[in-house]
Amino acid sequence: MNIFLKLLKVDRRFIYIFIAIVVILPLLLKPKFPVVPSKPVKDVYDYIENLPEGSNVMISIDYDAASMPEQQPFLEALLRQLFRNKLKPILIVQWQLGAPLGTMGLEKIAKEMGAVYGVDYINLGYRPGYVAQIVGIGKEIRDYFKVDYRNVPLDSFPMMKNVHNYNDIALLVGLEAGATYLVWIEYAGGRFKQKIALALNAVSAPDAYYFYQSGQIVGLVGGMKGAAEYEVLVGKPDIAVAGMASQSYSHLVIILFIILGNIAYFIEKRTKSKEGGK
Amino acid sequence: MLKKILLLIFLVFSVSLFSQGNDSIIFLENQNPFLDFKLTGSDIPNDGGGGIQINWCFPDSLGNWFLTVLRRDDSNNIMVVATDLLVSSMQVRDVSSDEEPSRVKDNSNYYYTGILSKNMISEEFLNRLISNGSGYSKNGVYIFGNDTFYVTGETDPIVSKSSWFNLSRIPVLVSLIIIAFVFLYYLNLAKSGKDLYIRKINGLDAVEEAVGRSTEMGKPIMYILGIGYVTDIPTIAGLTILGRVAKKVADYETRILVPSYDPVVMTTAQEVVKEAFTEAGRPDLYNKNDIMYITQDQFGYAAGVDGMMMREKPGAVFLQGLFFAESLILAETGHSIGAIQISGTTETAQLPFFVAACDYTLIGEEMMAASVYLQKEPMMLGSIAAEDLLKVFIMFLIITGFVLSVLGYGLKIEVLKNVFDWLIKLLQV
Amino acid sequence: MAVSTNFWIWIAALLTLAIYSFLYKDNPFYKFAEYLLVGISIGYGISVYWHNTIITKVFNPLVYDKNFLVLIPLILGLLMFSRFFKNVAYLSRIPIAFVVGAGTGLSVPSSFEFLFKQIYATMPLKLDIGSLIIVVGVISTLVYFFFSLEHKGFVGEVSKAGITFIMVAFGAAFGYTIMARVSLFIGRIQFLLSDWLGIIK
Amino acid sequence: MLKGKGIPIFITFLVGMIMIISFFIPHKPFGDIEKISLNWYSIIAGFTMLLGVDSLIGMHFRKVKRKDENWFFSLVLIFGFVATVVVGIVETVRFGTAFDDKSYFTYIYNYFIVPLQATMFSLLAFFIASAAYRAFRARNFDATLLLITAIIVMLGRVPLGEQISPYLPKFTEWIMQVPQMAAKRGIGLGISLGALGVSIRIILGIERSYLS
Repeated sequence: MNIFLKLLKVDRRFIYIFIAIVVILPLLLKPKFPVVPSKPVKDVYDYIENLPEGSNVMISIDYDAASMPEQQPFLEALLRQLFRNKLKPILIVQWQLGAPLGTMGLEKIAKEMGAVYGVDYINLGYRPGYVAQIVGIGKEIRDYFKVDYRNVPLDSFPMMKNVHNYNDIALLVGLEAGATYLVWIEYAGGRFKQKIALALNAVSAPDAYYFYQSGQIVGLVGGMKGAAEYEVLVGKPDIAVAGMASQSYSHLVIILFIILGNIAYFIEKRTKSKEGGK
Repeated sequence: MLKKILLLIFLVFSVSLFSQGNDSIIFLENQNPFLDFKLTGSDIPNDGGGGIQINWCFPDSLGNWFLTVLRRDDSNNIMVVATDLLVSSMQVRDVSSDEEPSRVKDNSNYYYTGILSKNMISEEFLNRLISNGSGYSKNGVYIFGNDTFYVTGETDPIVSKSSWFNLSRIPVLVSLIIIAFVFLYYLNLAKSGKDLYIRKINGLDAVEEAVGRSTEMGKPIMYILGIGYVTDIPTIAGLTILGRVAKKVADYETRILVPSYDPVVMTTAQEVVKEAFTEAGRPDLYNKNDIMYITQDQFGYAAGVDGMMMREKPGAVFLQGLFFAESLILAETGHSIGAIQISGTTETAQLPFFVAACDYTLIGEEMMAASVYLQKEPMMLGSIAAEDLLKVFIMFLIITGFVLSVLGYGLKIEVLKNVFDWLIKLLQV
Repeated sequence: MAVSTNFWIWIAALLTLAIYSFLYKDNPFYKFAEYLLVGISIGYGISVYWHNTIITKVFNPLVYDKNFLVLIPLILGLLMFSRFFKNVAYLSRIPIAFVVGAGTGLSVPSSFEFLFKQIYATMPLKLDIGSLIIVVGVISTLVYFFFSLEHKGFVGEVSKAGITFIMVAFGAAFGYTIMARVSLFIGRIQFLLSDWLGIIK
Repeated sequence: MLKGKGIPIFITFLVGMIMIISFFIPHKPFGDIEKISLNWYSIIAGFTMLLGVDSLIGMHFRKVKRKDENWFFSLVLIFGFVATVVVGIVETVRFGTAFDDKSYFTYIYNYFIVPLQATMFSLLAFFIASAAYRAFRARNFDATLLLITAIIVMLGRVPLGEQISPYLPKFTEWIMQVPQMAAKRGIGLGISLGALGVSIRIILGIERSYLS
């Protein structure tokens, strides 16, 4: 029997194994995979590159575990860039369930880059009531964050001495799984002229593109693809690039199977019509 | 005007010199340079009451200023409606909500006052102003600490009312009446015995074959209603098809399994199957336990139904109802056990997966028309003909819109442009 | 990083593997995970229902707010139990009739709103080739859904064009979704390799 | 008289009409009817859930008792159910609400239900591949078009596509925005008309199989 005809009746499990391999292997091996940064992502990167040393960058964790594959890689790449450029991240959380994720990423990269807590970075944790909070930081951050995530007073940290409101924050980066970013844009951006960059889940990124075009945000990182682009810009391709490799290869595998299936289909059709001719 | 402002600046300056470290409020009457800035209020139209909207116009120079809105009622209770609105936002609503059901009472008078400020308002100032009782509302300039606040005059009394008819929904009412007449006309036509045609629907002719083949193989039929509730139309449509399928099942004396997601759907499905079996003259074959509850958890349901398919190995699987992401999990498993699959849903996002994994798929409206097709009762056929007439009307509307747009905007014929704009406005419900 | 020592992570990881074993074939591990998920989720559902419905929607309004209106659904709900008694079993049709009436009644105006929205969105607000294609596509798709006319001649041709549009749409939507589904699998693999086994950082 | 279908059909008619009318009348009590009726549905469904539990647990209880095939797994199911309910009650007593962060009930949710759900969901990565392989055959013109569109969109969605041609992602977007949208709208219009048809047939009592 023709090999292609065998393929026509290929066991579905054969396809499953292929999919599993092309997804898992890149995640394990993290191969070099060509990812070309797009303009909205590069804008975020360049804006941060041009910040003067010692500037404060506020990072808002507005996602939870469900969006971890999309957001966590960007958080890590961003923190690498910040620490490398001696910029000071201030982490706050608007989605309660995201708090452990933010802390995890921050501690991991700080350790890797040798940053010191309270001097080079700080983690303020979660506070309820995000609209009031986002407006309130325009006045005085201590109204909402008197203490950090472990209840240590803010004023005991050297880096927070001169931080009071948006005027002391060079850039706000929102990592967004929902619509919290609209509040950041409306209040922090609209009212207090805070510069904002956003990282959004792939599904909501197209909605926010409008704000990028109108200049209300400096840049936009969309989904795992955006995170992969950022990893390339920062110069340390990591899990998102690997994920994009997984995505690309799995798409390719599916396409290959479709093509093989069709070849088999046509061969079968021809054999059948020949047989019919006899 | 300029003089006034200069005077004001001087006053503010001198006063602020004196008031250093002294937190008393200084009030300057009739010195307000923003006398033109006024709040206007009105009842929110077309609502069930408990809502007032407050609007204002502003000169460009005030765009970045803040506005705080206060409210007074007839018994001089003062309430803060909103603090630190951007003046450029132009509107705020004072409404009752689930948290505060009696915030705005219908048929009582409310008076609104605005406070303009360059910086955000200080809470202490606000508290003092409110504790000042009705005196707060004097139109003028207040200086507190280093900040200056401009208080506008009070609005006239504004009353919130509950409407008896939602005027914005008139287009819907009109079309509802027209459609009702179209339906009634066709139903009458059907009653008078006119023959009505229904086109072939692929997949529904296969119902007989699927049930028959399944019986031959000695396998049961599985009917999956998806994860909708009885209030969802696709689920109701799925239940009506279930009635017809169950009757065939009874004719062939085989079993039908209906794993359910919602308990009300389960009980309704039990009724439907029981009645279908009775109608077919085989109430003895009906087994209540074949129509069972699984769980009201999307993927728990998918896991349970998948497992049941693997073990019961039905010869035919019907997927008719409301499906979300679990659609393909179920359809692929059904395919892997070699069952004939007839699917149908109104979820457009899931249709591609059904088309790929099932033998026959009823697309959207086909599924809703399926029970009519299977029954072919005149009254039901009448309703299908009415639906078709409405389709013609919709096509006509779309083509008209397109032509108007080409002539009005493309060829710049003013009249048609206006007609097009009017049409667009009408459609925005 | 090393293999997790957290008991709960191990449970989550083993259950994850048990579900994946279904891809090979039905087996005792999958059965275990499946039955467990169904059992736990229904137990969870009952608890949520107790909290959200019995307490919040029935007990509190009845006892604190003296809102006796909730007695109506309460009675309707109890009528469902008439099924246990043969001679009054027909009473369970009343709550079903009520629920179906509410569902269909609510769907009439919402269908209208949807109808208006769809027509509005089809109106060519800007004139380009895309708008024309959309108008042609919408109309031919609608023709495909004509039931009371035989699909032959002109109607047949247009309805064939409609089917073509539908097929293109299905192909596009299918291809578009693959990425999201692969992401889900990547998420699970990340959990297994990093949270559980600690192989990738 | 109660035994016939007359009364239920009348109830359906009445309730359906009230729902339609209340859409146009914001005034109390009509304005709140939609909210109230959804609230009522959840109460009725809540009670009916006991019927569901009776159906499910009863079936598995019988299986265990008869030592049917897979009876052990039925036992697992019953155990899972009972354990979750018991933990729920115990933790409610302990924390005031079972949904407390530190409650074992939350643990059950986070470490049993969530991973099981997420994994079931992720099976789609495999199923979507096998369905595509099997179904996408160039049998005729339409099937070929479906197949080609799917492949273009698949390529356009990943970085690979951008390397083949920078126009590929743009073309993908165009397909989604124009022809895809057109068919989706057409289907959507049909669905709303169909839903109207079903609703009117039921409210007028022409379709009564749900009551059968």
